Amino acid sequence: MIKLKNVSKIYPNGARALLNIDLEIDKGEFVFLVGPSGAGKSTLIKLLYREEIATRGQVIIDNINLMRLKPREVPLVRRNIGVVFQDFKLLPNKTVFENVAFAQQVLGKNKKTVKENTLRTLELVGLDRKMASFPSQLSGGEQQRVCVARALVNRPKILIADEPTGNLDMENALGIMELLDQINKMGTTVVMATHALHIVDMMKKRVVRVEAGRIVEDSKGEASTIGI
Amino acid sequence: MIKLKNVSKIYPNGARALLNIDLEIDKGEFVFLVGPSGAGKSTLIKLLYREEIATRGQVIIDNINLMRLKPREVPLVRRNIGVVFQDFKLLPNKTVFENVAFAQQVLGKNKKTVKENTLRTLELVGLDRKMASFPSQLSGGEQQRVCVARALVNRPKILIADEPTGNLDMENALGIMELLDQINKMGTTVVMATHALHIVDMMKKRVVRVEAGRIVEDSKGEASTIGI
Amino acid sequence: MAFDSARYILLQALQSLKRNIWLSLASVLTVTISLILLGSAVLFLANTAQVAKTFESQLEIAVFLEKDYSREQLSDLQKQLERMEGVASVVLTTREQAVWQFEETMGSDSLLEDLGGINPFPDKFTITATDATLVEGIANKIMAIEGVSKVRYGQGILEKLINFTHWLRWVGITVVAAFSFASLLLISLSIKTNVNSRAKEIQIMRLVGASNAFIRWPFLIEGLIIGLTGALVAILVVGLGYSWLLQYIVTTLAFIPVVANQQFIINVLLLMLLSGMAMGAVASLLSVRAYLKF
Amino acid sequence: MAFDSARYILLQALQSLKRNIWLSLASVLTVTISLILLGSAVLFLANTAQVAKTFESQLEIAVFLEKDYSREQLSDLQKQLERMEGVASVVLTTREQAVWQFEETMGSDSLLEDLGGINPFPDKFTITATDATLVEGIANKIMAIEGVSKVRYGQGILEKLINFTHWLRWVGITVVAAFSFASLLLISLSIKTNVNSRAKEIQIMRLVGASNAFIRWPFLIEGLIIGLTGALVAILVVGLGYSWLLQYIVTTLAFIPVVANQQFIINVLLLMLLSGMAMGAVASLLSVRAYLKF
Ligand SMILES: Nc1ncnc2c1ncn2[C@@H]1O[C@H](COP(=O)(O)OP(=O)(O)OP(=O)(O)O)[C@@H](O)[C@H]1O
Ligand SMILES: Nc1ncnc2c1ncn2[C@@H]1O[C@H](COP(=O)(O)OP(=O)(O)OP(=O)(O)O)[C@@H](O)[C@H]1O
Ligand SMILES: [Mg+2]
Ligand SMILES: [Mg+2]
Repeated sequence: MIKLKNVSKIYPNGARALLNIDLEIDKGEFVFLVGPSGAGKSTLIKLLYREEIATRGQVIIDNINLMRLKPREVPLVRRNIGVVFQDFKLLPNKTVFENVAFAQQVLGKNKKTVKENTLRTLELVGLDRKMASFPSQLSGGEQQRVCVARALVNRPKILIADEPTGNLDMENALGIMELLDQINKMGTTVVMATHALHIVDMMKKRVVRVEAGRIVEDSKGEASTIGI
Repeated sequence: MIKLKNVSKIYPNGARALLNIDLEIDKGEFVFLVGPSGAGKSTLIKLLYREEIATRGQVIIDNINLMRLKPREVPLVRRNIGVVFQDFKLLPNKTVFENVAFAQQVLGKNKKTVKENTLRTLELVGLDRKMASFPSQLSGGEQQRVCVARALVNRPKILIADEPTGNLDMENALGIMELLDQINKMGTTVVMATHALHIVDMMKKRVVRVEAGRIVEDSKGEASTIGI
Repeated sequence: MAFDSARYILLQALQSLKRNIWLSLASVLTVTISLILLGSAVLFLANTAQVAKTFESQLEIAVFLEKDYSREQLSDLQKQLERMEGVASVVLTTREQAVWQFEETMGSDSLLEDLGGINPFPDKFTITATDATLVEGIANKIMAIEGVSKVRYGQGILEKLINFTHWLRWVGITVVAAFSFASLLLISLSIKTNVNSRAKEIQIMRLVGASNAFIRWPFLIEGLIIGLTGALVAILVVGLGYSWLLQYIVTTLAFIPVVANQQFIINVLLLMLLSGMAMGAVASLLSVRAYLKF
Repeated sequence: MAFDSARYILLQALQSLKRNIWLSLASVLTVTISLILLGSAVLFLANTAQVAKTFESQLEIAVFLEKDYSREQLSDLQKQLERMEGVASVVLTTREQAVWQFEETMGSDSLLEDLGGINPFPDKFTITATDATLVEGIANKIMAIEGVSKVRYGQGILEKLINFTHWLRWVGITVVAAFSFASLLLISLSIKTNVNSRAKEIQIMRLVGASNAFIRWPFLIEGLIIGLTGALVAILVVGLGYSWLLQYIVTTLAFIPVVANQQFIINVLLLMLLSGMAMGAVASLLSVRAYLKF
C-alpha cells in the first residue's frame, strides 16, 4: 500500500528532515510513528499525501509513484487519503459543518449524502452540538476533533493522523483511538504520528521510531512496547 | 496575585464557557488546570490576560481589577504576564529570533539586552540552531517551544501556559516542565492548562479541575494525585 | 459537472462575496472607477475626433474673381470648381450679396449710395475641401484658372490646425490607452488581493483533494460578479452623465459638435460591460493560478 | 521613545514593506495613479480658468462713430470712454486704417481709387471690458453718447460664452472633487487591505503587551513611505508631462493660453506630495484603529 524507497527530504533552507528512509506499510496495517520533536515525523507524513516532494528516492502509494505524478492527478490520489493535520488546517470562514461537508463536496457527492455523512461523523467525535460554530469559536480539542471528522468522513483507503490527540483529554483521546481502530478493522490503513506513549503502549500496534531523520527502530512482526 | 470572584463567561454566540467561577491563586504558586476538551480551561486563561472579558464577576490580577481597566492600560498589565498560547500565535513574517526578540522590543529594551536574552532563552528550549527559520519552517513541537521561549524571555511575574507540551515528546516535555519549575522557584506564579496527566501526577502541585465551565475539584492544601 | 457541484460553486462564490464584504465592495468600487475612466476616455476620444473633423471641414478657400462676370459665366465657373478633385462644396457670394453683408457688419444701410453707386466688391466663391490636407493643392490649382484675381486660405493657421487636430487625436488615444492599462492593473490587483487573503483556504482545498477546476470556479464566478456589478454601476454613471452632458451642450452650447449617436453610445456602454466581466474573470484566473502549482 | 525603539519601528516599517512587496507596490501604484489624476485635474482646472478668462477678456465692444470727426475730437472721445467704469482698454481704428485693413482682407490694393476717393468707412473704437458681465451695461451707456452711430457686441454669443466659461469652471471643480475623493478612497482601501492582511500580526502584538503607539508607528511610517513614493512618481509624471505639454503648445499652438507660471506649477506638485503623505498616514491610522479597540 505504502512504500518508501531510500527517501531523503532536504528543505530548501538546508534542513535535513529525512535521510535514506526505507519503509513499507501493508494494506490494513496500523502504524505508529514516534520520535522526538523535530525528528521528521510530520515530514514523512507530508510526503505520503504529497504536500512535500522527496528530494531523493521513491514514494509509492497504492501502486502510484508520487514522484512521477502529473500535477493534474494529485487531487485524485489525495481523495483516497484522509489526513488529520498537526495544525488542523480548518477553513476559518466555514462553520464546523461546512468544513466537514467540504471534503465530500470536493468529490461531487450529492447534497443528501453529504448532509447525512457529516452529521453522523460529527456525532462520532462528539461535536454535533457545535455544528454551526466557526473554528475560532472552538476550544483547541474541539478543533482537533473537527479535523479528525473531516479526515474520516470519506472513508478513505488510507488515514494519516499527525498528533491527533495532542490537545485532547484522556477520555476524548481514547474515543478517537477507538474510532481509528474501528476504521482500521474495516480495512483502512492507518498511519499515526504521536507523542502519547501511553496510547502507543495500550494499542499494541506496529511502532516505527524516527530520530534525526532516520528510522532507528521498527517493531514490525513483534507486538512491542516502547518506553520513554 | 490572581483572584476570580463569581466569574461567568458566555460567548456572544451563547456558548456558556464558564459559570460562577471562584478561584484564588497566591504569589509564587504553581497551579495545573485540568479537565476535558471544551471544559473552559482556555477561556479561564484568556480572562487572566484580558483576551476575553468576563460576562459577570470580577477578575483581579496583582490588585488590578481587569474589569475596570482603561483600554490604554491593558498593555501595561499584559507586560507582567507571559503567555504560551494553545495555538502558538507566532508572527508568520518574523523569524524565530525576531518572534522572541519582539516581546522585549515591545517593552523598549535596548538592542544588546534583547539579543542576549533571546539567545539565552532559545538555548534553554533547545532551539538556538533554528533561530533564522520562519515558523512555517518548524515542526509542531519546535513552534511550541518558540512560544514557550517568548513567554519566558521577559521573566514575567505571572506565567500562563495553555497546553505547552501538547506537541512535545516526553523528553522535551520534561525539559519544559523543568524550566517552568525553575521559573516558579524564582518567584513567578505559574498557571498551566494541560491534558498530560502523567506530568500533573509527577509534578505534585496544586490541581484545579474544570468541567463544563465549573470548578469541580481543587487540591489546594493537599499534595494530590488526580487520576483519569 | 453535476448539478450539486454547480449549485455548490455558485453558493461558494456568493458566500465568499458576503463574508469578505468590504474587500468585495472595494473591488467593485475599483472596477467602477476604472470603467468610468475607460468609458469617459472613449467618449472623449470620439468627441475629440468629431471636433477635429468639424474644424477641418470648416477650413475654407476664398476665391475672389476679377470684375464683371455674368450670371452664366459664374455658374459655369462654379460647376468647374465643383468638379475638381477634393472639393466638397462651392458657395457663391455675388458682389451684391457682399454689399449687404458689409452693410450688415458695419451697421450702415446706405453704403452703395455713399459710394456713389459704385460697388467695390468682387464676386467670391467659398470652397470647402473633403480633407484638410488637400486644401493647399486645390488652392494652387484654382490660382491658375483664368479670371481668378486672388485665392485666400488660412496658409499660416492651416498647418497649425491640422497639427492641432492630430495632436488632439493622439492625446485621446494616449488617454484611452493609459486608462485601459490602469483599469486592468487595478482590477487584477484588487482580485489578486482577494485571492491572496484566501491563500490558506486554497491550500487547504487542495490538500483535501479538490481539483483545480473545483477551486477555480468559485473564484471565477466571484470575479465575474464583481466585474459585472462594477460595470453596471459605471454604465449607469457614464450613461446618465453623458446624456445629461449632451442635453446641456445641445441646448446651451450648440456650436460645439457632439457625438449623440445612440448606437455608438450603446456600443461604448456594452464595451464597458464586457471589459468589466472579462477583466474580473481574467484577473481571478490569473490570481488563482499561482496557488494551483503542484 | 528610546532610540532603540525608534530604530526598531523604522526597521519594522521597511521590513514589512519588503516582505509584502507586491502589496506595497500595488499601494504605491494606486497612490501614483490617484495623484496623477489629482495633479492633472488641478492643472486642467487652472488652464480652464485661464482659457475662460482669455475668452472673456477678448469680448469686445465695437463703437462706430458718425462721420467727420477731427483728431482732437476723437482723442477726447477716447479719453471719455477710457474713464468709464469697467472699461479695460480702448483702441481707435480711424477711417484710413479701416481702408487699409479692408484692402488687406480683400486682396485689393486700389480700393479708394476704385471708389473715386470716397472713404465709406466710419471711425471705430474697439473697447474691452474688465469683466464679461459688464459688457452689456457699458455698451448701453456708450449708445447714449452723442456722435455714436452704432454700438455692436456679441449680443447673442455673449451670454453663451459667459455660460460656457462658467460651465468649464464648474466641470473643472467637479473633476477635481471627484478625483480627490477617488484618490482618498483608493489609498485608504489599499492601506486597509495591507493592514487587514496583518490583522493577526496586530492581534499578536497586542497580546504580548505592545502599546497602541508602538503598534501604530510602523504602520504610520509605512503609510508615509507608500504615500511619499507614490507621490514622487506622480510628481515626476505630471511635472515632466506638463512641461512637455507646455513646450508643445507654446511652440505649436501659441493661440491657446496656458498656465506656465513656475511658482504655480511647483505649488501643484507640492500639493501632490503633501496629499500623498497625508493620505498615506491618515489611511494607515484609520485602518489600524479598528484593531486597537480593547
Ligand atoms: N517547511 C520547512 N522548511 C524548512 N525546514 C523544515 C520545514 N518543515 C520542517 N522543517 C524542519 O525539518 C525537521 C523535521 O520536521 P518535522 O515537522 O518533520 O518534525 P516532527 O517529527 O513532526 O516534529 P514534531 O513532533 O515537533 O511535530 C525539523 O528540524 C524542522 O525544523
Ligand atoms: N470565541 C468563542 N466563541 C464561542 N464559543 C467559544 C469560543 N471560544 C470557546 N468557546 C466555547 O467555549 C467552551 C470552552 O472552550 P475552551 O477553549 O475554554 O475549552 P478548553 O477547556 O480550553 O478545551 P480544550 O482542552 O479542548 O482546549 C467550548 O465549548 C467552546 O466551544
Ligand atoms: Mg510534527
Ligand atoms: Mg483550550
